[in-house]
Amino acid sequence: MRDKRYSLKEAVQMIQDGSMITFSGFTIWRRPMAAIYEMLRQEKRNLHLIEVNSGTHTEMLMGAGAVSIWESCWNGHELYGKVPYCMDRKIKSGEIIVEDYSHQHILYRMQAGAAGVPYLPTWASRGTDILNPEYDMLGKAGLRDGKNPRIPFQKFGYAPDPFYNEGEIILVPAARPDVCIIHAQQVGEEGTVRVMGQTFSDEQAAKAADKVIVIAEEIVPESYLREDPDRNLLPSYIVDAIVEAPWGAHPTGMYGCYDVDGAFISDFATASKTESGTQDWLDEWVYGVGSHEEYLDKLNVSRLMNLRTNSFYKYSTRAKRGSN
Amino acid sequence: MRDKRYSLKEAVQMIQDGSMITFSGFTIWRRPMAAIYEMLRQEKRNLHLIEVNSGTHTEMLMGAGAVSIWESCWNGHELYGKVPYCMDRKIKSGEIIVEDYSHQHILYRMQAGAAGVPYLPTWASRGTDILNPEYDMLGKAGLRDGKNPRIPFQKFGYAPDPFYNEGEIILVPAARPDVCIIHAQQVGEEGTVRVMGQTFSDEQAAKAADKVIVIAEEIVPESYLREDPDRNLLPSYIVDAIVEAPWGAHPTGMYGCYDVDGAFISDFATASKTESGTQDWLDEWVYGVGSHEEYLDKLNVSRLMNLRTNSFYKYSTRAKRGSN
Amino acid sequence: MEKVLVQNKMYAAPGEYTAADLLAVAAAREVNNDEVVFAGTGLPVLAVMLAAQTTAPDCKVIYEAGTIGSRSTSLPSSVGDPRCVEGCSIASGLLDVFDQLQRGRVDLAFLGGAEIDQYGNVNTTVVGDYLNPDMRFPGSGGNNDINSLAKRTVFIMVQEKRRFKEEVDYLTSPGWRVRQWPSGEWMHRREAYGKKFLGGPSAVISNMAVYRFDEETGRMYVDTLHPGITEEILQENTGFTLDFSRCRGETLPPTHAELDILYEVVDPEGIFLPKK
Amino acid sequence: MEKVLVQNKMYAAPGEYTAADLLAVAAAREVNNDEVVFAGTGLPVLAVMLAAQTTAPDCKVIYEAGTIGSRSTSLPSSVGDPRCVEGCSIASGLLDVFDQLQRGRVDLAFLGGAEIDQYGNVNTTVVGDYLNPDMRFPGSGGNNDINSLAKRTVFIMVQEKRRFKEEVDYLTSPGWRVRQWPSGEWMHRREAYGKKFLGGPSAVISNMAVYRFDEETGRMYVDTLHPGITEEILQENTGFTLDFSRCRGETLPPTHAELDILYEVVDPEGIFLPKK
Repeated sequence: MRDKRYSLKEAVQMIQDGSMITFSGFTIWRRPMAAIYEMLRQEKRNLHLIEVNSGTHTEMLMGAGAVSIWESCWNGHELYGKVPYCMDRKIKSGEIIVEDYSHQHILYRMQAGAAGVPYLPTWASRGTDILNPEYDMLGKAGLRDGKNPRIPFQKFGYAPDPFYNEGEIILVPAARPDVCIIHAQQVGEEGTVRVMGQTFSDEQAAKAADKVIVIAEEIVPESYLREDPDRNLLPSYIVDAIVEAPWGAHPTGMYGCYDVDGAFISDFATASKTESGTQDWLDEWVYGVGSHEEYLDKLNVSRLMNLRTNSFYKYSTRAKRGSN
Repeated sequence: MRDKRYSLKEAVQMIQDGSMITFSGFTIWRRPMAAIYEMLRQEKRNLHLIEVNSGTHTEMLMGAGAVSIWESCWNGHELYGKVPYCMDRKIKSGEIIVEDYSHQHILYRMQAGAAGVPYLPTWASRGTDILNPEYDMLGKAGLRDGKNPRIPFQKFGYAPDPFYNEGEIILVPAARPDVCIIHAQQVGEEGTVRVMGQTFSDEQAAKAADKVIVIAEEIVPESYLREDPDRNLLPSYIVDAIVEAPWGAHPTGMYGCYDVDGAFISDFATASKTESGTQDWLDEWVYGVGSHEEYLDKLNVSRLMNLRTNSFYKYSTRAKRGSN
Repeated sequence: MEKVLVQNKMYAAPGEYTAADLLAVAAAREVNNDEVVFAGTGLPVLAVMLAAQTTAPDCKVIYEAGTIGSRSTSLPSSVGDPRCVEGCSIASGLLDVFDQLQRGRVDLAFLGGAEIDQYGNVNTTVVGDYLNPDMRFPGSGGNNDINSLAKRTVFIMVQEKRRFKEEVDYLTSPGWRVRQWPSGEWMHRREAYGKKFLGGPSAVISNMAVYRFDEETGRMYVDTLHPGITEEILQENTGFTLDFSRCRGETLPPTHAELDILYEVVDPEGIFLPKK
Repeated sequence: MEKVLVQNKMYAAPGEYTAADLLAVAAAREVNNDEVVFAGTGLPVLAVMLAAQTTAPDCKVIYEAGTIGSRSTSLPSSVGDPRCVEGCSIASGLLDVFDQLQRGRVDLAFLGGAEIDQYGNVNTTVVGDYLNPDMRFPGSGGNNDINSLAKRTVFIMVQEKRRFKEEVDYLTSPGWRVRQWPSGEWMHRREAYGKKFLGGPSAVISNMAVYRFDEETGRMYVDTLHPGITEEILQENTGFTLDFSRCRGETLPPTHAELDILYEVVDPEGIFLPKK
């Protein structure tokens, strides 16, 4: 078997500027942050993000100037920052093309990509501006001409239902990312991925992509994961590279490992209100830090121990969350 | 919470003559046989089966004269009987309308039903007689007139791909069964279903149906299944009735419980070569047996102990399978 | 984690509860027992957890990140939180729950928004012209889908003139009178959805009032005013002319029992409800 | 369960192996290492298990009922068998594997059939007129889909005149020259599949010969004759005129090592290969 282990640096080097990228996780949960930081350190540019939803990681990529196209339905920091300030600025400066879909749309776009069909039908979002053809931003930018094979000719399609006469249904185009970066609790040395708790849209995102990079809390023997294969999420053969990076989803949280670091995200969200604040924050926490290990040391042990989850509850019983 | 426990008899009484029905399992694996036998004892008639694939259970239903429409892609006994003799006879006598699809078609029909869309697109089966409009048997029978809301107006549709110009894609109509009968390893008292090993197309079949009846090897506390909810297959709220029936999938096999009873299936397959052989077999093993418990006693303990799976391997290491 | 509380069903007096408390309690009262409820992050989670402790112990809570039937004992800060997984019937992913939503299995959804118009159209995307925005918000998320496909939707909103608008800047989530694309024609939701019409916005609960909808005209009307709020105050904080013709009077305040459950059981950490 | 065998790579002599042995061995040799292989019930399972023990230790086996990367130590009697689950990377269901198939991830598929024509069109559905059949067979199952969407397909067939036919009674599974519906026009597979053309039937292995296809004409030709089979015998057992122009000679017989693995490791129970 080919050895799929790489260093974080090597794995991220597989990502080309201009690529279409997607990620594991949901808003501020189980995002491949170690890979995001490394992408920033390697100064990836002109990325085309296609995400079922975005979050803190997306704001960081946008704030650093790495993103030129964003297709998704949501961006922000949940409880820790309601406004995606970096995206807001980049929209206004014209540096980013934003293509808005709904959750169901972009989820089905991934599923269409995973299933090898050019589109899927859905009833979601009738009667709303998401379907407004004036707001087809990739079309307005002249990018729906077929030159980029990953950008479909149309944002939406419509077709009558010939089977039950239910009327005109909405068609959403397949998402066909170059790369999907997953953060998981466990990966086997051949690439089998196990995710515990909610799996979000990871399965669809990984299967839609041409290349899959998996960062995991731990690399475990394949044989261990293959003893209970009905608990695994992704088969080994679709995974191209694996990296072990404990706490690699920090500051986002993950089931059974660690909680969201709300204070950390809040700090970034606050800093992100201005261009210079964003730069200062990135200088301190990304560019000024040489590696994932340095990042963890800078966070320090007691911070991480407060986030560590309780084995029974799968969330932290030590993290301070509210004001009481 | 409403109590969802019923006797096997009561649960099967929920199924109306003329209903569209689907089942858990794959060919000769994890079929809800106890419920099938009870359906036969209750003399269900005019059933419209829609199945991702069929097997011994279908042949029994057909042999007993319970089926009037069959939409699926495969019927037989695998290694234990290559020809579906009951179906063959009923086709020739004109008692059954057979609508042939491919595996992917009928699977996507279930998934469309589960997702609440009228159809899904697929590339499968281009260039074959499955798409031949002359072989649209429900259409030929005049049943695509909309009177039965569960029969679509067309067998297939075609539509161009407006997104990537990949050409004309095939559309398959949603399956919308009245009832899905599942056999599972475990069900909680509120209805949460856990299936171990391969899940086949159970998730799609159950979600496509309006009513779900679950027969399980054992009813366990909901709280037990809810401790590891990422291992469950179906949420409680879509399940209408639960029944405990150990060995309830016999003679089909199931992961971690018991192997296929190949000799038993072979006996039925051989008997099914003639109408009278089928009747004799049904008289002996179904109509002449008052209950699931009587059926198990008739099989006897040593037969079942040979089929019982090994806890490590999840299949039987005692069953004689080949000729050596 | 479950605590036994003395059930004091007396209504609290003004000053004994906050606007957020009233919002959560009024929202919880919208849940009928045994319903399948879809809840978004924030006050909606408070509302369903309160409902599960009071009037709707058998409701099934779906969180859009992928849990069904949660029985959380610790308040999830978001629908992706591992706390959603606790005691749930199934932890899966978005495809599972959005398929079930589209299948028509969701009775009630709780959602929020930045702007709303009198037809219940909601904007969570942008302030100003979409093509030249003043401020970008997070976007639809599942707001649009959930509101498209649940049988009833209850919106929980902050009452401000700039948020209750004659016309929303961007129609993210569909109300009772919507714009059908690709034609762009305005029409009643029932017409726009045709055979796939499952329902629509059922109530809007703000920090000042409870609104409902006339399903024929599609227009919002005032159902009850929160204690201390007059028609004048409400109209001043609304960007369109309100219909008070069917106003039933005052919104029932929280009971002491409901407040106790909110503060002692649902959010003892003070995540959404800091202690006074 | 794994046994260490002396690797005798000498070819077996006629009489030392059966037709089924040669079928399984010839099929196994079609597997390149590291390929993703889709296998149906029966001889195909023997072939991939043998390949995994010999020339293709890193192949990934997909069984259509829902397992990927099986490392079975006990021969599955069918693709739904729990034995398929042993050592696999993921045990899921049909939707998972058929989606991946349609995504173009399958390099090679092994399938069987009741009838085949010279273009590799296969019938597994019916003998006689579909509307008035002489005998009903099981039907497509996944045969059609897998053969539509795998990059290469190898068919394992019984050689009989009534099975190798000028035209199959029902075109269940698509070969190189197919009928495009809804028009019903015959055309080359490449044309029928257009941008979704991924490949097609690559070989047919019968108990008498190995056939391959001229991808331009779409016609089958004889690649090798099994030991003891002459052109005359083969033609007598075929319902259309065979093309021998590219025949390379004799099919390599099984080695003793291959036979040992088949009988001692792959099928020691004699499920598909009863001991002589």
